[in-house]
Amino acid sequence: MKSVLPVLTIVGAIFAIWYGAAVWLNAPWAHDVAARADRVLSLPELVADTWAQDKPKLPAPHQVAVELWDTVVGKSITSKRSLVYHAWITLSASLLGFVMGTVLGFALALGIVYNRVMDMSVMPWVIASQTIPILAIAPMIIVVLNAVGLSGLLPKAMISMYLSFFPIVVGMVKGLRSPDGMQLDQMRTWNGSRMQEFFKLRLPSSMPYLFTSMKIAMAASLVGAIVGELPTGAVAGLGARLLAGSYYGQTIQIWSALIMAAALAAAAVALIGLMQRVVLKRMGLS
Amino acid sequence: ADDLSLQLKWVTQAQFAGYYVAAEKGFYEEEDLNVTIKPGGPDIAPVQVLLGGGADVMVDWLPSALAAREKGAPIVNIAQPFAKSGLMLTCLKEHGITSPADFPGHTLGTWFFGNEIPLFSWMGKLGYATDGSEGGVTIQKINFNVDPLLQKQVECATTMTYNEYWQVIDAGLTPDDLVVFKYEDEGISTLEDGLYTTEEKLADPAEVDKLVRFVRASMKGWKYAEAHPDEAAEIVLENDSTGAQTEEHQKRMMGEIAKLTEGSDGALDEAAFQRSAEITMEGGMITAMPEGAFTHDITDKALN
Amino acid sequence: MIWLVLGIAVWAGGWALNVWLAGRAKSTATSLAVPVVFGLTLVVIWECLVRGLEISPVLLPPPTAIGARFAASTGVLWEDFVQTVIKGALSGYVIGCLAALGVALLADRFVFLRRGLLPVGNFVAALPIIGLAPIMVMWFGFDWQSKAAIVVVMVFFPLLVNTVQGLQASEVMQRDLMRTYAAGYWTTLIKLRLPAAMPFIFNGLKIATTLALIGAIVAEFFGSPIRGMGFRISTSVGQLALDLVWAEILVAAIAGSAFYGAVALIERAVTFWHPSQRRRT
Amino acid sequence: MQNKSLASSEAVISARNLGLVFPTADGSVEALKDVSLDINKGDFVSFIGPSGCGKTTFLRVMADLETPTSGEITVNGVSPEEARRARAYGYVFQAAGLYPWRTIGGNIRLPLEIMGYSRAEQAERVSRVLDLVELSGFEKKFPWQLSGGMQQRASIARALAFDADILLMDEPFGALDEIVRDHLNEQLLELWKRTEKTIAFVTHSIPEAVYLSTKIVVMSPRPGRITDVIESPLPRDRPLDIRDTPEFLEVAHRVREGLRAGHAYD
Amino acid sequence: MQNKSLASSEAVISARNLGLVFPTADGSVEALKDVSLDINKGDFVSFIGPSGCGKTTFLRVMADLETPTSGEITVNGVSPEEARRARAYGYVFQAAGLYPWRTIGGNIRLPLEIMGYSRAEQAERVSRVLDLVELSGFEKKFPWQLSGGMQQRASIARALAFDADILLMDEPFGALDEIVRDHLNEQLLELWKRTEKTIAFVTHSIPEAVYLSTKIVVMSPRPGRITDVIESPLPRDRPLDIRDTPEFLEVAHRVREGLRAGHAYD
Ligand SMILES: Nc1ncnc2c1ncn2[C@@H]1O[C@H](COP(=O)(O)OP(=O)(O)OP(=O)(O)O)[C@@H](O)[C@H]1O
Ligand SMILES: Nc1ncnc2c1ncn2[C@@H]1O[C@H](COP(=O)(O)OP(=O)(O)OP(=O)(O)O)[C@@H](O)[C@H]1O
Ligand SMILES: Cc1ncc(C[n+]2csc(CCO)c2C)c(N)n1
Ligand SMILES: [Mg+2]
Ligand SMILES: [Mg+2]
Repeated sequence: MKSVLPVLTIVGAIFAIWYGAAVWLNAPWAHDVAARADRVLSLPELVADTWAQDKPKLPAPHQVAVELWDTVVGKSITSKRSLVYHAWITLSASLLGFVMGTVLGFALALGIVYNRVMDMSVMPWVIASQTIPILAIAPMIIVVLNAVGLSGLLPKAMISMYLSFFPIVVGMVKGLRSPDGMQLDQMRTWNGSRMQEFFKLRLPSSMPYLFTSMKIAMAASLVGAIVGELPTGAVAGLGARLLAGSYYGQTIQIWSALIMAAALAAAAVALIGLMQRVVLKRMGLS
Repeated sequence: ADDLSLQLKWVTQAQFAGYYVAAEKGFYEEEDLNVTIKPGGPDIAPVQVLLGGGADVMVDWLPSALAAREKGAPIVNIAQPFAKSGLMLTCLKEHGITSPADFPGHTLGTWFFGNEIPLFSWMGKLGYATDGSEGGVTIQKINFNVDPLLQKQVECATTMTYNEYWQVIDAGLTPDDLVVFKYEDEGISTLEDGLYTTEEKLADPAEVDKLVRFVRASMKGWKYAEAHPDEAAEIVLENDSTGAQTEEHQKRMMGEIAKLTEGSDGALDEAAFQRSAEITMEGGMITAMPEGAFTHDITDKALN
Repeated sequence: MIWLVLGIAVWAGGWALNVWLAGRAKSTATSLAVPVVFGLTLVVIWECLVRGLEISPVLLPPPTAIGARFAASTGVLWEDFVQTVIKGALSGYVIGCLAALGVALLADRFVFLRRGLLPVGNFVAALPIIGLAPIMVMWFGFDWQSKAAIVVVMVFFPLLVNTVQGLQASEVMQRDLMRTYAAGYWTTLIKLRLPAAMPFIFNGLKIATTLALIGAIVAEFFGSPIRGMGFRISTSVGQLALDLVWAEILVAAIAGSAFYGAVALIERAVTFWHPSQRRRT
Repeated sequence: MQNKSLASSEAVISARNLGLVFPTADGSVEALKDVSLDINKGDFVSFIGPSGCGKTTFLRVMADLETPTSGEITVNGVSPEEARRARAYGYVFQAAGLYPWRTIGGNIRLPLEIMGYSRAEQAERVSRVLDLVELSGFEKKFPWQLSGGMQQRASIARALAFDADILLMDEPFGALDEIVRDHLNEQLLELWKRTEKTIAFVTHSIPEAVYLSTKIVVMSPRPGRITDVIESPLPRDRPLDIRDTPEFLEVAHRVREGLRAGHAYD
Repeated sequence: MQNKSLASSEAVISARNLGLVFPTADGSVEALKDVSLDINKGDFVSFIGPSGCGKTTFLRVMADLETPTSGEITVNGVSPEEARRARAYGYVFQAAGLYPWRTIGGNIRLPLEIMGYSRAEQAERVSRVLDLVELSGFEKKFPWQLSGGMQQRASIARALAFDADILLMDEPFGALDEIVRDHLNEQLLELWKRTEKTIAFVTHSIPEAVYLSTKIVVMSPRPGRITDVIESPLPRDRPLDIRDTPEFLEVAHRVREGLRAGHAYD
């Protein structure tokens, strides 16, 4: 609760900059329109105009807020015009993808830490896999999955998984290797099995890394779901809203979808942060 | 009923009204078909979906279909509901462009989806370099919207008569502020929105029968849409699952689309095909004149 | 069928070879050979699958075709590489990482900022790039500047999160020592907290390398001059020139791995003391 | 205010009714209770007491690493915090606590860098203290390459490298063998006599406490408090064989008795 | 083969010409050189020597935590690795090394969990050893809530909680005061007599070494090697006041001389 004032201050500052930028970015258009009508805008007129354009370069915060209000609160959540409906479609895919990505990332990290061959061979290819522009192969993934009869949530979730497993692998390899020599030596003297070493030593020591990675993976996963929505034919979801908004130059719609997406990601990340605090506290680590 | 799925080339809009109307009005049902319409987008290559087995028929433009065919995709045009091209170049008058002679020194924005080909061959005919050098033009890749034109990042931009042009108008410009060059008028038009399927399907009589019924019902849908543009636009809106389309825009679009489908009964005009193929070749997208890229088989049967 | 059997055989053989290689004493040669063998195996399996299942080249071209196209288009590929990786990704990476470090430090220094900036920063960083890309193109133009801007936004969050976490990673006794020296904030930061944070920071830097590349490429899908890897990929998909698409992807993979590898090497040099780098023999 | 007057005018460290309670998940721990003590300038004070009686905690309070929950403490007439800011302390922690990314030399150089010694001075001091703790030749090694005792010596060297008026040493010689320990005891006494530092020293060795100190503070646990303060009758000059004199043995006996009293068994 | 015959038939640990060299960035360190030693079943062997002479390294070699670069070593007639796999060792490390995310009880329970003791047995043993090291009541605390000595005792308790034939203890009592130390010395002797464990014990205290051991190994550094092996003439039953007998003092004297020889000064 101590953070209310600071957050408000920062948000206030952002809004001020935002309104200013809206005037600045939208002014050329306003001047153009005025010039075509053989008019010259006074400053108040200019400001009023730049904050109320139909398809502004940068919509003013209140325009986005109104759009958000209309589409979140103003529509039944089952309506295709409701942003909640689209947000849920995206969120469900990214949550599923996040879970799958976390599991996959975890499994790979395990393999890398425990299997010498995997350690030496897999990592470079995991890295290479991440340099493939997902937007380029997403359509192929969707097509292939469609061909084998998978459609709907799963293909999108696969793309989310593809983006989110990487931070988990990188973080967990480091985390699982973070116990120091003495802690490992103790396990050796007790002749702990690999399972025991893992659950009783490596896993607990990796917790700070795990949560940090999960936060990044969650954000990546949402991006993945949105990317995955583009080649499914812009049917529904925040990605489809972004796309449609962009084809028809509806910047206000783009921004409200963006804000919604960011809010989802921020909420999910905050949730993970909460888990982190609870778990680390229970472990006596914070 | 027989299942059949159709992959569109673009998002749900009045450009595809005929199919939605046929579905909504029960024309497909009458033909004992159960048709699934899959919207497209910039990241969907319908050919891939078709070959991957995700669809039975696709909507595509001829240049890109011919290119795919040359790359080894055995696809064939089975019907051509669009008789005319809706592609044009729209310029802001304030930049002082009134005729093609004024192009040099300006930046022309185009989509790179195969759409750049006619533009390149046009510039070739006009004798302009396209690399931005002295006396030539600069070609800029733009996305599927008109922002670059409005924000003056380009001076002319590719638009469709039925879509982007009206977005420019909606943005507050009047037709007087604009200069348009229709590809139809400049002699560089290529065939748009045809229906394509694979050679494999055409070899199977049962599939052919399905396709015949599909084309017949689709053309019926198109003619209905032409006759009842407002109703067709409403149907499109209902089928738009993004909830992003507006009624005003779709109605206007339907009106423009009707002008393009007008006069086509679905049968491909071989002369238009020939011209389109030549332009495609001039643009360098294909290296040889295609063979077997279309069939009248389906439309012949459908129209009887 | 023959192709499929061959594929399985190659896979088994490659794995066996790697097990043998990994069992040998670790040297530069083996640690290079193992991933290469692994990759080659994958490539051969791919070729076998494409041929065995007769997959259309417009869906997935075989590696041989991609290789041939790669060899034939080095000029174009190089031009695209310079545009996207050097101009777009690299500059954005540097700016983004510096910004993230800066913000992390600011947030660390001023409680007020930490409370206010971190939640807002997380929020802003969570904006999906695909949505931001068109906007950045609108603001910064078609050329590499808008790509760099996207990359800045993309690499920002992972590094911020990691740095903030890392700055808390020093031990109590280590911090107490600094207190007894009455070391100021900056001294403590430079002598203790930054070094202790390095394992985390490099975590973020490594993840950011691949993000930077993806960001630069994807951003080009939304508007670019008529060169660049993203431009080539998106237009080639439209033209179904999938061999060129994969050749570009190959370039991206090589560039990305090299980039990641470089950062990992620096990491090894900087955090040599961390248990994860001090491997037991 | 009133307490100030009680303290000797020379008091460097003056604690009055100090108490410190650690809150923990299952009840609070009273680590210090009602602790009053004056340490004068130039004193060598040893703290001895059963494990867990609050010696470390008391040292930490002096160094402003822990805030007492009751009572008062002044250092050089000011609060521990001000004294800390004035860099009055050299602190040897109970565990070595070397920074793993710095070599032994680098670790010892650390406080010198912070306090702005010149490069030449740094090098000179590092080599001098390394010599003192017999680690010359290990300057370029990293902490994990050293044995436990060597790490501890490095940490002692680190605290001796700069000129703090007050040295707080928490079992600095615990991991050293008798010979090195004797040697370092002598060295430390010499340093103390030469520089007139005030030293607070925690040890578990009764002979060590008696040999080094001018004042021995015996503590007992739960709650941690002072049970005895013994002023040493020994002269400031102490050859090693002073440890066989009757005065020495008598003091040692008194300390042992005090210590025993704090324990449950016997 | 040839070595085997040299070893006493009862030898639990038998080292022949052991050598261990650590490669480091600036030259290699010879931590052990030409070390030969037999430890018989039921022996209590103390290792004493200047800091850095290789005591810890030798213990680690016995426990298969370090691989010798030359020479041979067998434990119970098999390699250290096999012995480790048979869970022959309890090891008390020089630093406490408790897992920070486990409570004291949880840390002590850890090896018991790993070795598959039943829940009831675990609880019983934890409370028994906590009692032994006088930490009852601290079971639910986390390591960082304990004083240094308490952490060390917890780590001793952890090694005593399960039944290993061989106990390797690296300066277990370094951070404890004399009284607790005496008490734990007695307890350890008792445990040893009762269970016939074989114990290898590193210490810096000469009296402690003499009091506890049947055999005292004196080592000297650079390179680390054994300079003297002293068989204790003391009986197995040792009341605390045996430390005042002439035999005791004589052994202590011999150890001190051996130790002094390994040092540079004097
Ligand atoms: N990992 C390592 N890398 C390099 N050198 C090492 C390493 N571990 C120990 N050494 C060196 O080996 C020598 C013996 O170390 P060891 O820890 O066995 O000493 P020790 O007898 O236990 O000393 P102490 O009483 O101080 O604990 C030392 O000189 C030390 O510097
Ligand atoms: N951070 C903490 N949280 C809770 N309790 C603590 C904390 N630090 C110390 N204690 C408790 O305070 C008491 C005194 O601890 P302190 O470290 O001062 O003992 P000590 O006299 O230095 O013992 P030793 O000789 O074993 O080092 C102990 O009972 C310990 O458990
Ligand atoms: C070869 C080719 N195929 C499809 C489209 C996609 N498309 C069809 S109509 C239209 C305008 C927007 O309504 C767009 C973008 C294209 N441009 N070029
Ligand atoms: Mg202590
Ligand atoms: Mg040691």
